[in-house]
Amino acid sequence: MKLRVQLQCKNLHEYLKELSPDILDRLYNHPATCLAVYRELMPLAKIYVMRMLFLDHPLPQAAVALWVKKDNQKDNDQCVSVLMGLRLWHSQQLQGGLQGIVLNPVFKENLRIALLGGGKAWADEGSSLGPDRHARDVESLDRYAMERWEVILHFMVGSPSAAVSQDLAQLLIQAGLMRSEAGDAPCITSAGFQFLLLDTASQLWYLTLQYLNTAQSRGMDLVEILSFLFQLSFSTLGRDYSVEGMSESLLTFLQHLREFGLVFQRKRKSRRYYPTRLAITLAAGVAENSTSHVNPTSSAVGSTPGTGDSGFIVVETNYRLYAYTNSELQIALVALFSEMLYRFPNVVVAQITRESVQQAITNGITAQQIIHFLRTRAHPVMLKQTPVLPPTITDQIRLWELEKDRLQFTEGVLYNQFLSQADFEVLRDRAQGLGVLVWQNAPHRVMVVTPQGHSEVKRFWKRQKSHN
Amino acid sequence: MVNVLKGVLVECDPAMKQFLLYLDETSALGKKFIIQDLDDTHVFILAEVVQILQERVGELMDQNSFPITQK
Amino acid sequence: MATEDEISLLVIVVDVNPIWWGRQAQREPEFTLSKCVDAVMVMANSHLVVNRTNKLSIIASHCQESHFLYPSKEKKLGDVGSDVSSDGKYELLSGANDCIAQEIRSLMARTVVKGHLTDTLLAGSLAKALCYIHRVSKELEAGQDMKSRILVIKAAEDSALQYMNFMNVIFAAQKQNVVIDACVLDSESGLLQQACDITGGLYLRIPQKASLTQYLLWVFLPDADQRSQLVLPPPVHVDYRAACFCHRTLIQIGYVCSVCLSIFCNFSPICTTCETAFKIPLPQMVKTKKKKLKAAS
Amino acid sequence: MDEEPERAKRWEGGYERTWEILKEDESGSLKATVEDILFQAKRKRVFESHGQVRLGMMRHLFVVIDASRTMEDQDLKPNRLTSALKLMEFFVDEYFDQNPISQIGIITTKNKRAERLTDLAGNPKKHIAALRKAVDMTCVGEPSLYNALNMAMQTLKHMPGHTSREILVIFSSLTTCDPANIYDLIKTLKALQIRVSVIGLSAEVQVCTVLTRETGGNYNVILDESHFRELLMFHVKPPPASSSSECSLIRMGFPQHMVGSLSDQDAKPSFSMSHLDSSSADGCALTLGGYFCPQCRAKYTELPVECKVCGLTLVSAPHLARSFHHLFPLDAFQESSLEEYDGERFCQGCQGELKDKSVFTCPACKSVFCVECDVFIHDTLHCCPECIHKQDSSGQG
Repeated sequence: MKLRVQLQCKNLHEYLKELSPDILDRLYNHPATCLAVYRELMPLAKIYVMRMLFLDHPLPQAAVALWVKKDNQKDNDQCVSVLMGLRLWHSQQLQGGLQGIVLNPVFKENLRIALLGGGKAWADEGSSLGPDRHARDVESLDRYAMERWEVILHFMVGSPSAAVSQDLAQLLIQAGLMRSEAGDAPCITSAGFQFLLLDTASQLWYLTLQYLNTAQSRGMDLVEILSFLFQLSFSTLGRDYSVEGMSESLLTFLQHLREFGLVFQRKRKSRRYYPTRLAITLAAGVAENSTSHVNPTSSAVGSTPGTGDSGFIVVETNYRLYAYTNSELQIALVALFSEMLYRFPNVVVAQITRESVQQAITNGITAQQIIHFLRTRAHPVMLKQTPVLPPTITDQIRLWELEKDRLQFTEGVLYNQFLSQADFEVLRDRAQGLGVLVWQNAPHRVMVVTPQGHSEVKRFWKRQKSHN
Repeated sequence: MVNVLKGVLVECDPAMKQFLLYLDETSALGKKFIIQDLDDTHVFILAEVVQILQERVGELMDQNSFPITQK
Repeated sequence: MATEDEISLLVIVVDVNPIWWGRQAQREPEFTLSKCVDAVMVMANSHLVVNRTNKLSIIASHCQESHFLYPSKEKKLGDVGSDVSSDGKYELLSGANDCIAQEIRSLMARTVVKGHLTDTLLAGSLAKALCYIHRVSKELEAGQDMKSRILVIKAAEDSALQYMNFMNVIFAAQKQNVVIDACVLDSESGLLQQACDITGGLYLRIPQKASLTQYLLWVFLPDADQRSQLVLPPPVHVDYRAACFCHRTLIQIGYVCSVCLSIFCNFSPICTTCETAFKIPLPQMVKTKKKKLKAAS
Repeated sequence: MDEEPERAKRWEGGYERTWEILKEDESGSLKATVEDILFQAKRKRVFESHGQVRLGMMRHLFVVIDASRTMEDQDLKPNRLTSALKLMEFFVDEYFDQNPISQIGIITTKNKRAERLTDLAGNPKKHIAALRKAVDMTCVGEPSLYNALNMAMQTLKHMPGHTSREILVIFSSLTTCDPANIYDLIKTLKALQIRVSVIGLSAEVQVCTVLTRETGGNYNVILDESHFRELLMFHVKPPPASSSSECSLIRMGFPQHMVGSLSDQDAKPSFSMSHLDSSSADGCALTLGGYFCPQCRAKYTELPVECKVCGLTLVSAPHLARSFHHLFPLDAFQESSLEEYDGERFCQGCQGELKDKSVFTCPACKSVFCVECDVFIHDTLHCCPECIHKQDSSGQG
């Protein structure tokens, strides 16, 4: 009877772990995937991989365990289980019966290629097409990506001007972010509200995961599109790439990415495309590419990519919120959990009140999400102080949420008036064994089981009674 | 003989439980709804009152809170 | 989707002393400068792929100048024109590698070795590295953190002439919380030992030059956080004895000028550095010592 | 206030119209002036270094901290005492960073008495621990300048002649309660060549003005916390040595650090001499390695230290090297405007593009630097990155 649905967003690692070994092995056939997987590993595991990258022989497991200090053996175990889980490490029997470890040979080969070169090129470069007459600079790409992404968000909040393709609308519904009554235009769900408050990188990743989940049903090859996605995420901003040699399903995928704002393609039939910042941040969730220190245009380090506003919210201890933005969408988002007071051309003033926060909580948004929203979009002035948000505000928002939580309801069936302690214990242990026991109190001989478990427990009790 | 009753288990803090007992005693929801008082933090209640009970608790909270901000 | 706010900047200083590498090529033809640069590039690439926010700079330390191989000031990486990846290498890396190769080629071609200038100007390269780190840290946005370290790949001998500048650089690094690591190819370097000890870095003289790549990846790739977890080579024994200014010999007990702190191995009536005449002969000084002791007790 | 006590008081001068600095440009924007002010602020931090003056490199400094009732005033946040102690911690760190072979001692004065917080010693950790503990101290009564100065003097007068003897008073009260004529004490201090400087937290006091003028120290009154910090930092740099101070060669030991390993048969664990008198139990650990006095083989875990057995001062070479930059200061770079400069538009230090309106040229090697690097080179690095390259060729060529 929990009233809320928590939006679950898996990270890359969790996602990969659920894939079948067969798909995993095929994935590692592409250098870009290997690089992306490597980058998402925990720091210690990265070292492990690097140390084994240029070894041709298996290492005894015991030797690997000696790499870390005694106090950190737990980290070592964790690393080993992660690397094994992702099939990056294979166990191998050594001569003399020792358990040995070897790096997945396909992965090793491709990571080496990514690092040192060799192999064949990832994709045809745009240069084979000659220079683009309609070349795009980084700024216009950023603007484009932002516009595209906002259209999707606008569509979700139901702005009349925003229209998306059938495929995308379908995806949003499948993702549980929107709900469509027969014939009606889709409307947003509580999960959708939570989605809106995420930062752009997380939104994008969430939607991509949903897309991947449904990809096979669309007749797409998961490995193919995943590889392409990772390849995109390692491309250079502001450079054009050619669609030469892409399969039919990949071209469809490219059109979807175009709608997401991940790539820019001037015309549907255009032979070249430009990845945008959204695509590049996809696998990383971090805004910056490492060429930035020579590239003055991409100075928006750490800002939410694609939204254009590097951070625009100022929250004061008196619960006032100033949002320096003129984006309707952002204002709508702020209004989800606050009360609008004034509007000016470039700033809105709002008040965070108990009513407004509780309204948001009834809509399915959690206090944590509101706080996260405020923190990720905090104005640079706010970022200079620690903590970024005034503690009074964050505490109060959490307290308001807890207020709603003072009663916890669990549907159940109550068993009482047992004749003997022994009877009670037999039944209780049985319920516990079945995993349906909700609550029990031995001195009073009372217990509660779930409605689902009730019939099973009842049957057991009948049998028990007839035995005696 | 074992007695079996369907309903909803409520877990709450002791203060909140007193409020539930009060509502029950005064029949504020139109009838008695507590099936069994289990312990300090648990009561077992009728399933049909859950919705209205939540509203009442919300009202109580509204009464207890005061605007911390002025506009 | 872990967002690592902390940026990690690695500055690699490579000793490209032409004299030393020339001799080395004759000694061991299988380990030449280009092999070394290859190893450095593998290290650099590995550092760049570990995290998206990682930054890199490479400085070549020559005997006439210190040259930034990457990022190059002439060419901005934003407008990569023709040199695109022709194989399976990550684009960013191939761009960086091309840049490094091009710069080092032009550096080695440009400089003409004059007979008497054979010392690598390591202190100068480190000073530039610190300036660079200082600038990058100033350019950070609010709420961002940066950890920086310098990795020195040292080939030629220490130069005693650089002692003072070298010490200044070490103390500046310590103040800026910059870790100095040293990977020494040839003879032990007392200066770098001190640098690593003072800044908390790793000092390693590698026994086999041919496996430079592996040493770099095993020992020097992990950053400070991970080093606390790993078993790494033990700290070296650092020689903190002073060299006297008159004969440059290492001494255990010496005489220090109270005005300019010059160190002498023997008592002399006049300081050769600051030309101060010392009035007090030795016996009297012992007396003041005793007094001092009394006061302290 | 240092050299000209007769100077007009601030309120006697004309009213400073601070807002007149701000000037609008054609479009009515203040951006240009604001940028100018920011630029000036960056630049200001470069201290003018005093060329080849003899400095008192071995300093013995007593800091007297007022702990009278006035220290509870809250004009510095949270109050004067906490603020002062916090800045002192920072000062001690900086002091030992810049004066590695010097010593410091701390005295507090309250309730008409002077109390010794720490003895003259060269280990920053002990002082900082004492300062941290002193935060809980209650501030009561009046201070006694006389008692505090006298206590410091009793120790300082035994210090060898080649060292610089200094007292720094952080004085919050406007009064002092003295048992005898303080002007006699000032004469004695002057005779002993003890330099007394005062940082006032309230207002200028005549007795301090005389005290500092007679003994050759500085007297400043703080404006706010950042000014307080600036004034304190001024005392981090070694002062010029007085012309009559003695010079001598000091015998010093440079012990080697021995790392004993358990496999080594000769290595025996031993106590460190410096821990023998410390009452704290945790300090008395048996260790294998350490620094051994080259004269008497007594062991110490930390440097610098004065050997408890034979009295030899033990230091390590880097300790001495840390002070070198005071002795061989880097010349100030010449400022010129960017327009006049025609060369590569890159800073020789950080390789960044020269964007600010001024560039800085090293007088020795004619290399150009940006403001940031100029400040960094003079404040932290203490040597010109390009000169290192050129110096070598000119020295030998």
